[in-house]
Amino acid sequence: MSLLATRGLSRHFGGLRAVDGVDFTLEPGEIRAIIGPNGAGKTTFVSLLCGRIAPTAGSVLFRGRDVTRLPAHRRVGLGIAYTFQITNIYPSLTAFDNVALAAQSSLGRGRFAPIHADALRQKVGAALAAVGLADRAGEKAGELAYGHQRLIEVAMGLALEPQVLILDEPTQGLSDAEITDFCALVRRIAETATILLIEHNMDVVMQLAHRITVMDRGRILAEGDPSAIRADRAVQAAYLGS
Amino acid sequence: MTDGVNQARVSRRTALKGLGIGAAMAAAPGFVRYAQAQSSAPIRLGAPFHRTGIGASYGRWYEQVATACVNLINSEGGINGRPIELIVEDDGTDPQRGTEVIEKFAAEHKVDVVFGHLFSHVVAATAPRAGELKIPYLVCSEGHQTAAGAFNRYTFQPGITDVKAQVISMAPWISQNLGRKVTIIFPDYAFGHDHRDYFSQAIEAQGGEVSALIPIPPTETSFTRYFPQIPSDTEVIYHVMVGPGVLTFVKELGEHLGSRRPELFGFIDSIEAVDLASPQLEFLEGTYFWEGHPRYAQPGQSEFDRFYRATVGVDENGASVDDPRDVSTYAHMFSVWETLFVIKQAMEMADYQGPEQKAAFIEALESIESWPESREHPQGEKIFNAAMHQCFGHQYISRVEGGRLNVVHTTAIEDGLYEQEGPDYREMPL
Amino acid sequence: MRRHASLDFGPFLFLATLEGLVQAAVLTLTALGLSLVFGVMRVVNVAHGEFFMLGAVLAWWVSSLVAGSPALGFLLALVASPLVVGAIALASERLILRRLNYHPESTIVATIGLLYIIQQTTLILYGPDARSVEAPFYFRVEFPDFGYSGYKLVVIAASALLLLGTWFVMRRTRLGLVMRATQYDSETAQAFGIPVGRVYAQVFALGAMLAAVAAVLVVPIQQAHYLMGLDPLLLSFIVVIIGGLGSLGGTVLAAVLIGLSDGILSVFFSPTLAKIVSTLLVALVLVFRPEGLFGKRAR
Amino acid sequence: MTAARVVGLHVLVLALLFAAQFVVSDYDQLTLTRMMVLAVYAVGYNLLFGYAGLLSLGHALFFGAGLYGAGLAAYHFEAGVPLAFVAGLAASLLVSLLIGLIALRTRGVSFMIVTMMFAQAGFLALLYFSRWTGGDQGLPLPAAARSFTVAGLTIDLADAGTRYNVAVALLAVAIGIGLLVVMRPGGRVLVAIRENEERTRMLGYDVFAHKLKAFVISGGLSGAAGAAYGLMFAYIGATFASIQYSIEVLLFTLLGGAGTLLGPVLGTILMFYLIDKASEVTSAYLLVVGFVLVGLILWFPKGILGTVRDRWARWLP
Repeated sequence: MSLLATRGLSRHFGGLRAVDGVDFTLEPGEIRAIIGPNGAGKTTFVSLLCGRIAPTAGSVLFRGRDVTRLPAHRRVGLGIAYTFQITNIYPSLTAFDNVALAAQSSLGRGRFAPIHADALRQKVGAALAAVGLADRAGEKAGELAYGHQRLIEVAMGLALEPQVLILDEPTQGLSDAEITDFCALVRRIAETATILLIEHNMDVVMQLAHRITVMDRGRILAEGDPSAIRADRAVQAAYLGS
Repeated sequence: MTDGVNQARVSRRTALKGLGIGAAMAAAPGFVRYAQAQSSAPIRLGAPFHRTGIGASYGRWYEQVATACVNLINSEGGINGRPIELIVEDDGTDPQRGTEVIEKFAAEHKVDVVFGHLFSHVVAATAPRAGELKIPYLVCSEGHQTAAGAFNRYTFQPGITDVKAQVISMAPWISQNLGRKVTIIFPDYAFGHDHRDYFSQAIEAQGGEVSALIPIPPTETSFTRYFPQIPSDTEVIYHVMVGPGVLTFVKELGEHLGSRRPELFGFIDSIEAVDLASPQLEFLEGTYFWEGHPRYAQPGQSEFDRFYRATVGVDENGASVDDPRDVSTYAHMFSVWETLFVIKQAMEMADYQGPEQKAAFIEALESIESWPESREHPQGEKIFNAAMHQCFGHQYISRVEGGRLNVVHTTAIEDGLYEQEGPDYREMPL
Repeated sequence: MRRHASLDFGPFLFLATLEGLVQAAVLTLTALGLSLVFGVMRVVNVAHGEFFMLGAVLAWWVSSLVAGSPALGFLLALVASPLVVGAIALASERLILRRLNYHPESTIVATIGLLYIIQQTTLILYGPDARSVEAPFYFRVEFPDFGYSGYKLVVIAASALLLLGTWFVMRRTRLGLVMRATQYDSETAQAFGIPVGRVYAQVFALGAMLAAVAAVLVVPIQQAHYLMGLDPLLLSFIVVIIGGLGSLGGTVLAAVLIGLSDGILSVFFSPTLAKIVSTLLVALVLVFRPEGLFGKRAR
Repeated sequence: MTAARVVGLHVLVLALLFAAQFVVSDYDQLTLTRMMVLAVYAVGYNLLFGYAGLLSLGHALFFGAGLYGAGLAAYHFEAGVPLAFVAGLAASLLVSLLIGLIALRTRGVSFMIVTMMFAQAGFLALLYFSRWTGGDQGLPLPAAARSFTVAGLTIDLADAGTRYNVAVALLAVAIGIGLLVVMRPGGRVLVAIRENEERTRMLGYDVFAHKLKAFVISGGLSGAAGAAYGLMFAYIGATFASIQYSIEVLLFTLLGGAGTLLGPVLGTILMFYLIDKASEVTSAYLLVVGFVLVGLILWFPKGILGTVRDRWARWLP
């Protein structure tokens, strides 16, 4: 059974078909990249997956269960985590509190008992360590360097212990050195979670992705492994032409 | 009357105070003030006046009368050789503030007596607190609740007759001279409800009939919308209105009715503090008003009324001597003057020296049976029903003639007497 | 004791309609001021009712300075009172709102403060009494079943004229164009060289002046009193929200509707009940149809 | 250890308030009693405004619901003090649940206006149903409604000393509830909603449910304050449900520091004192309210304890 699938998923804004009848499947354990020109509907598509916006038509299935009507926070609870395209953290809270918010969300999942403070600290520590920010726990997130803020965001994604982690343009604004570290980080995360990645940087895509989905004008144009996509004429046309 | 009982009470209270606070506190400023109060300090009267809110026009004049009266009493030697200190607080004509202010009088100013509340909804909220705090509370209000026995041993209404007595004594005249089918327009709170209930009863007792009851919120500013409820077969419109909108009220009433109006009988409250010469009030010519105390000096004015007007600064048209357009609340404010003299009289009877003699003061007040028309009681003679803590006096019915109010009928005190409804206050513990 | 009305249903409804129209006329002007300020500046001015009150109190003051014919004093008040109110509004905009950068929630709190400052200062300077201003002229219109103030009918006409004037300013003058441009998109307007800061100040003053004009018209009917600003504030809120925030056309439509229905409901039922119904209506409109009953969905 | 320091500080403040009754004058004792009950109201208000970031302009409705719930139970049904208090609390919880379900669909300016309008409708309803509520006049509660017996101990709320200690106890409970809400993980979620609602939703939190919970706890504390106020001072009146009471609690909170647990307590004491002193000088004492509101918003938006926390004591809850 596929992990995440859509059937005829559509979202229209007025006359604009941002996502137009997409059938999509994501298998457990893979790193999937979604690429496509600006305005192809990538962000709208993943927003439909995680429930930030409601579809005009079609359905979303998670582990075979129809989650189309489920609100976003319930889908996060099931294990669909989303990190925002633009850095979206709590600047006035400490790095610790930022990650703790994610950690207590996953710790509290499906339980009514109070969360144990030690368990929480341990989990936050682990997530911060994973992104290399263990020594910054007490600093205000808004006062950290931009690259570190993006890492906080990833740490929050990690602490959610997702089954699918959706990363929306995670390398945007990072330096080359930071991108290299970042790729290593994503591979480590992929050991425990499936990853769905929107990315413009083709080097990153080719390096990380097991499979690539190409979107254009709200539809899936092509899908395949990196070498196949590199060779696909339609993809080249979409990127170069019109 | 510095008898043994009172002295015992003093020492017991002082001892308790000492125990409660501890020796270390004896030097604190509050304690020193308390100690001084035993000898020469002034008698402190708390005056919660309606400086703001819907009763503001009354409050201003109540304060002016109180100040003039206290100055007079002080210039003549005060009470028991001690001067009166008047402590005024604004209650905003708000029942809630009323309850807070009386607590402030008790706890901070430590006054001997509180007096001067007018609006009955404020009185209704405050009187129970006065009883609980054991502060003598003398209201200058016409509410019926005191006489009805709704309050306590500490609450008195010795300066002005209550609404029930007023309307009982006037209803026969109204039914005989104006008509029997009456529409009552009244403010929708306790004071108005007294009018509604007791005038309805009184007019029905005269064989009359109430054709409609029209309640109006006391904060209302626009009235035309209420007037279509006046039935066309109404013979008399009985109106009583209060609040900042009274001038608008009478103007719009005139607009609505025009010249083919039924008879109008109003409580002066509807135009209290309003100049009868205001534009659009011409239609009031030939209508009738109740007055607690005639605003315009009448032929045969008593020397007491003349002295009272001069002392509080009001001319023979009931307006301020400084500004003829500033019309006083003449029909009500005598109650402040008379209440102050009642306080003085009862304190002198009790040889009152301080708050520990509250009981003696109250018992002295309850021993009074009547007051003659005098400098202290310029509105006229009164009898005092001690069981009801309520005084009863004459009422005046005046007709608007040539832009002034001329008294056409004066009721007898007996016209307004009624059976006691509630408990005898004198039997309540002190 | 059954309550039965004196008037037949027809005249009764006619009187209620007249009362409703007077209320609607005054309300339209007042609410238009609030709506204009919200539309252009995105600021909810809680002190709007106090500008109304100031207009009335100043009208009393100005007319009491003029001896002789009441019409003269009234006309002077009609000119002077809005100007003074406008100047006070301008000063508050410069001293308070601009410093807050028009932050929506902060400006609400600040204008609540302004409300108390204006109201309580008036209490100190003017006192707690209600005072009347003589109408410029007075005649009584005798209908078959009841009489009515001729001045009130004139208020309806005067408001309609002033409304036309405002429409003309908004549609046919450069000032109106600039305002509409700023309302549509303040950033673009700025890019086109429109001095947005100055436009805001003007709009704020103009909004206050509309309330003041309404108050001058009303003060011969009601009396000037330092607490009289609260009712027009609430009613204007109701009108502006039901009409659609910032939509001038919707505001006028809603003012007529609310004025009439409030007037009529007040005559047939109780004024308090009418107010309860309209405040609840507003809350529900804001929750379930935030663009107002007559507005379009936001861009 | 931060938690110990925090708890210690709050216990110290409460101990000082308890001790104050042995040194202050009668009048200050009375005033402090009022202040503490109103501080409970402000603590409740602050849970919603300071922590969850929801600025309500209609909290007088919940204070009023508690006041009338308790007062009407005592007046019409002769309920004893404990039962009347529970009735007031239940009324405010119910009203805040209903209003919360509707009003929380809006945010920002709309939320402010919606809460204000509901409160205004409630205030007008109190006037309209004057047969039950006493309307403008309100209702004085009978003395019998203010004395009760617990475990053989008679507690008479008419007694100034007793009343004071009941107020201290109530404030202690309110601060305790505040600490529980704020210091536990749930408090962090409220702050997260205030700082970034969308992000919080995408961390898996049911934002609406958390807001509603804060709204109801806040309304309940406000109602508890209202119920206590009515029973302690033996009077219920529509003034308590008027818009001025919604604004004063905002002012208390802003002055002391929104989003700090002790801020509203400090703000209530200072502002109440200021208003009381101003009222001795002028009838226009609400002028103070106006100037303080504008001044705070312009120059001091974080209030006293908010500024203290930023500069010196980051551990303040």
